[in-house]
Amino acid sequence: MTDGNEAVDLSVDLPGLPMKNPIMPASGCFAFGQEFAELYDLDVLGAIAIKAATREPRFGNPTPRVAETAAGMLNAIGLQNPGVEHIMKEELRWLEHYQTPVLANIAGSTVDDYLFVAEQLSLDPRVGALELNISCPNVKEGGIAFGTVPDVAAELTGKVKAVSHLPVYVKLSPNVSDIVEMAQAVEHAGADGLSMVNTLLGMRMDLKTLTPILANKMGGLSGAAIKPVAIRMIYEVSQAVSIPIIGMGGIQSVDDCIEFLLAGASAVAIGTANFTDPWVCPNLIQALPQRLKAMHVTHIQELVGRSWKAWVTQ
Amino acid sequence: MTDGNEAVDLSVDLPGLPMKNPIMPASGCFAFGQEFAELYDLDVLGAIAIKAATREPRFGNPTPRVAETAAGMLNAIGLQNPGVEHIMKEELRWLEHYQTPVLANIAGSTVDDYLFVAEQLSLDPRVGALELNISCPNVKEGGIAFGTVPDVAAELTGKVKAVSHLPVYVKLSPNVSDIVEMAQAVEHAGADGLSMVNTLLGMRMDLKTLTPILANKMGGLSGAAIKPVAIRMIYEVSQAVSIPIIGMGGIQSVDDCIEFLLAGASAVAIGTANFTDPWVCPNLIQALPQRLKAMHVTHIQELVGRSWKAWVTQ
Amino acid sequence: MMQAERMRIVSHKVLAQNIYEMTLEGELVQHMSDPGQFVHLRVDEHGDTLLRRPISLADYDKEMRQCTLIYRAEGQGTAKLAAKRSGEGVDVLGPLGNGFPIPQDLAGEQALVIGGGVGVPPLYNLSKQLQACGAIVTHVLGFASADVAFYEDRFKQLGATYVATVDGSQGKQGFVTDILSERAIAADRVYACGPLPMLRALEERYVGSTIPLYISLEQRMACGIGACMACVCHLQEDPTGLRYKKICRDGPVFKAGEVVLT
Amino acid sequence: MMQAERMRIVSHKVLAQNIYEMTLEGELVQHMSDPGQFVHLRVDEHGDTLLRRPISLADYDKEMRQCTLIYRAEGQGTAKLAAKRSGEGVDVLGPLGNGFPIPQDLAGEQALVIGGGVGVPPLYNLSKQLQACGAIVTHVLGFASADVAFYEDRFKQLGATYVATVDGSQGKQGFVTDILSERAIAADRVYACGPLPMLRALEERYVGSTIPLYISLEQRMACGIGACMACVCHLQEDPTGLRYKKICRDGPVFKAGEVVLT
Ligand SMILES: Cc1cc2nc3c(=O)[nH]c(=O)nc-3n(C[C@H](O)[C@H](O)[C@H](O)COP(=O)(O)OP(=O)(O)OC[C@H]3O[C@@H](n4cnc5c(N)ncnc54)[C@H](O)[C@@H]3O)c2cc1C
Ligand SMILES: Cc1cc2nc3c(=O)[nH]c(=O)nc-3n(C[C@H](O)[C@H](O)[C@H](O)COP(=O)(O)OP(=O)(O)OC[C@H]3O[C@@H](n4cnc5c(N)ncnc54)[C@H](O)[C@@H]3O)c2cc1C
Ligand SMILES: Cc1cc2nc3c(=O)[nH]c(=O)nc-3n(C[C@H](O)[C@H](O)[C@H](O)COP(=O)(O)O)c2cc1C
Ligand SMILES: Cc1cc2nc3c(=O)[nH]c(=O)nc-3n(C[C@H](O)[C@H](O)[C@H](O)COP(=O)(O)O)c2cc1C
Ligand code: FES
Ligand code: FES
Repeated sequence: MTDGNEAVDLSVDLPGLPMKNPIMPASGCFAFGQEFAELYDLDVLGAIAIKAATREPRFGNPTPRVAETAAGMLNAIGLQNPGVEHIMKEELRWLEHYQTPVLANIAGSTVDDYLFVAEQLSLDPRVGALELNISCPNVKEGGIAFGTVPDVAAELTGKVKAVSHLPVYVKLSPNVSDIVEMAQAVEHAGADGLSMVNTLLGMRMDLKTLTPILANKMGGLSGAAIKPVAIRMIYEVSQAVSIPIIGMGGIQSVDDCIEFLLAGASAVAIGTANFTDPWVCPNLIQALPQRLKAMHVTHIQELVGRSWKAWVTQ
Repeated sequence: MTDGNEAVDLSVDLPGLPMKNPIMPASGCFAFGQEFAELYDLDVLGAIAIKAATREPRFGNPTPRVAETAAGMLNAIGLQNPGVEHIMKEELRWLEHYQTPVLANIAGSTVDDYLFVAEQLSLDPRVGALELNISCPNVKEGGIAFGTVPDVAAELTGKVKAVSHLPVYVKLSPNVSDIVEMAQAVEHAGADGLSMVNTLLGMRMDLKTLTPILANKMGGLSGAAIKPVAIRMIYEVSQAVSIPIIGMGGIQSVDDCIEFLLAGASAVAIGTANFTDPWVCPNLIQALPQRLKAMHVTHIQELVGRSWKAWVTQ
Repeated sequence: MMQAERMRIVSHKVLAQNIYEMTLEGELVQHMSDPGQFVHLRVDEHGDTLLRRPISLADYDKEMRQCTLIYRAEGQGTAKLAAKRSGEGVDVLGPLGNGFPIPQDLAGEQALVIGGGVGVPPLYNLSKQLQACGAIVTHVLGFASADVAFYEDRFKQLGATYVATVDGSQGKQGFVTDILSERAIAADRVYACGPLPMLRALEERYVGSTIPLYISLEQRMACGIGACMACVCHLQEDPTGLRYKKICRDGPVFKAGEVVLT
Repeated sequence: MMQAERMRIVSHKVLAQNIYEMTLEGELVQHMSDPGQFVHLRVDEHGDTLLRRPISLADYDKEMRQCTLIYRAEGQGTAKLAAKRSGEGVDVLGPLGNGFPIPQDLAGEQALVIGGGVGVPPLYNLSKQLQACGAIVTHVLGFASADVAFYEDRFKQLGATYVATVDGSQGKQGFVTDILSERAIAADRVYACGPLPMLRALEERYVGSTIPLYISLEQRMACGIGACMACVCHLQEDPTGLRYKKICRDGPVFKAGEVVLT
């Protein structure tokens, strides 16, 4: 810590993701970047988490797919994506215009699905690391056990590690009794990092039709509403594992980012806030140094886990 | 359903709680009623859930005990209460001025604690039913397994049933992977009803001290933020059990009450909203008939579980 | 080119029961290119309403740097919008989407413009532009009742205007389709915006005919810019069921028959 | 008797950097009985700020049906409060709590009033009332710097006033306790409100002496009316550790030595 005259070092070196700053868009809230590239230079971002890739193309769930909740939203997109082949041929090719490291999110309903997609994506030089989405609440077939049963999650992680040379981040579901158990299981199986958290499973009713608003009935709750749950889980898990955490869940402001770092995240991802303000990522990246200076922080990594690292010298 | 000229029947007959309307304050958000009795006649309420009683008096956790979050709040009161003996001698005596049925909330760290308090409260004529708080996130010693391990919850429920002639509601924690499993376990063990949900475990950081805002570090998240999670859990559980559910979690408006009924709750409890507006319960009770008339509903019970009861005649 | 701007409310008034007309001023207007485009409004800068609200352009005037929106205050977000006063700023993202196609020269052509409820607003500027391109425009507008009807006079200034209300309190009792069935209104091209049942009835009537029909669709949206996949719809000619259009980016206006109405 | 009322803002102005003075008008003022009481403000009627904000009465005038609050806009809630304009309404719950005890007849008695930062506001009406009861009042006020200091002139009109600022930009450089150490200020009774370190230093100085000290405490609150148990504090003389006072209902003013400062 310092008097605040030097420059602030925002860089974070995560496995497979050498980030110049700790901020990336969250998977599924940024598509493959094209829409945002019309608004700003994607190379300002610390990294980019692209939308989940599945083996085959998926249309996803019927509409309505989103509903609003207090300080949050529900989504039941259902992993709509053009399939891994198309993603590699089109989206990742297009991303070659940019240097920012890419975190490729993978979803599936069977172990084989995950392995197939992981193997394919590992061939792509544009991908810096894989993010296993074992926690998507919006897909019916199988899937749910991957995100809630530690052994199942660990087995999947181990198998993906075996077919890929890339670092693997496991994206944890908050819909569990014991998040630490899940985190330790996947760490033990070889995960290089964790992404936390995916959405909480939620629901809204339509008072006109007397039925759920979402065609899929349930959806994933994201946005500011879930921030305290995400922070709590990161606080618990970061003390129990030694792999880095990408934190997410309701981040809207620079102060939110700092709360996640204090809790134990090494970097953060911004999801829902991109829908409120499409420029939120560059805005936060721009505002961060000043806030850190005011806090007398020179290296952003000083803040990581600071809330529980009593031993950190001040 | 009707043209809207008849009176609307708001009554709900729950085990031990003959309610004239479906609205009660939630445990811990109403103390034992005295403060609110200065503001309105408690007999307008459908029922009253009083603050958790423990075997011995408890001071609870150190302060700060509350923190604000987006559309919610965290609390770590830590079950402060004067102990069951005092509650019976003072608070329940005082409640004899009112007719409204009383739901007595019980907490403890051992099975014996629960049984002792349940036996005592069952002697009190003022208590209509017991509510087992197996889900308080703010108490360190033991406790957590009651709320997250189905067998442990079932065993406790069975033992309490054995020492009490009163109907027993089990208050479920939302911090679990499988809420249906928990609900079915306690139903099987003899529970007469369910209260859902208690608070989600959450946390906030103080950017000045770089440590958690709450002295207890973590606390329970309540308020509008958790409403979609509560509705989803009630929707799932109400289809899987045949005992009634008292729904709670972020209810602020008449429309919120109706969403909970549609999801499958038979009655609702109002917690955090009492802090924003101390008159919220009587206000909602007063506003409910008109809203139901506009929806052409004559008996409020027509709405219970309506979102999934495709067979209900219109 | 879409942009975000804090536009200033230059007027805000009640047009009918719960129906508001809001005029905004700002640079963003320069980028508006077609009637049928929409803006995405942040109703609440520090509140619990995270999602923006999509509202069509009812009218815009590049010289004045002003655009007009007409909306129904229904839910929480539009109620917050309705509480804003002249002089305040509103965070606007837009213009978004693709509007109604208008050929340069429509001299002597008959254009039929059909709207229902809060589907009527985008048709106002459409009709102005159709008329400016030389078309003879006829309007058929449907509302629930006289209480919630608006702009009949304005449309009359642009061409023949028939109104239907469900309760018969203004114009003909019934739906817009009743007017169409009753009168043989000549049309070389048809434009429509309104509730799904209305659009479905119009598809039945015109798809397969030689008269092109353009419809504007609605769907619950999150981003409004094509990134979240909230607002997709299936294509009609698509055996795989995998192809789609995003209403926010590829629409909201489509040629009838192109996408599946849901 | 506490009540809830939509009070009207009759004036709202900046006193110092981020320090606002807001005057409210309404019936609720009739129920105010003591300086040191507070009101609980809802800053946001349809937003994401669920909890009310406790703010002390800086002054009140029953004849005018007005009360004045002085607050620092710091976090999200007070920022929303600061954005409200004269003429708007604010949902106020109050008056809450027990204020500073003021004996009827204080003729010739010396009262010492000590405040720090946003602990100063409730002392203004206190001092007025002390003076009205015949006391000779001396004020010792501490602020971080001149930028955030306020009301020195007002206090001067009521009695001798010494100001300390941490950076020395106004009055003496240092803390209020430095002023107390330097000057032997005569006092028959002492009243204080401010940060915990200040209150602790005053407790050390006066508890056990013959001079009674009354202090006003703060704690994060939810209900403000005694129902949620957010704001409890331990009693000093309590071997069981189980007895408590609620700051919102039993306080916020306590006799020093009664409760444990945390
Ligand atoms: C491209 C487009 C153009 C539109 N143009 C107009 C217009 O000119 N005038 C007008 O009155 N209305 C228009 N609408 C509908 C308008 O967006 C909704 O009525 C409005 O979003 C409802 O918000 P609320 O706050 O009243 O309701 P809430 O119930 O609070 O809304 C909750 C959520 O549901 C969404 N939602 C609710 N109803 C609709 C709906 N019918 N369509 C889309 N999203 C909905 C909201 O956007 C929000 O995300 C348009 C919709 C779209 C998609
Ligand atoms: C009895 C009492 C009287 C007070 N009188 C005054 C006064 O006259 N002038 C003034 O400027 N301030 C006063 N305060 C402090 C004032 O209540 C807080 O500064 C304010 O609540 C902070 O809200 P925020 O929106 O700025 O902060 P946020 O950080 O948004 O607040 C988040 C939550 O924390 C609580 N909180 C944060 N800081 C404090 C604090 N210091 N004390 C209590 N709760 C806090 C808020 O009430 C809210 O629930 C008083 C506090 C109490 C308890
Ligand atoms: C519309 C939408 C789509 C999402 N799609 C994905 C996805 O494909 N893969 C994934 O791992 N997470 C997905 N998520 C979850 C987000 O990446 C993120 O974990 C979550 O939304 C919490 O962050 P937020 O509150 O900032 O949005 C999606 C979230 C939203 C709102
Ligand atoms: C301050 C506070 C204290 C609470 N104390 C208890 C308690 O003693 N026993 C209990 O079962 N639930 C307790 N709860 C949980 C509430 O009864 C309720 O389940 C929860 O707050 C969700 O409802 P809400 O969002 O309407 O507040 C408490 C909640 C709050 C906010
Ligand atoms: S609203 Fe996000 S893709 Fe259309
Ligand atoms: S704030 Fe609720 S008891 Fe004091």
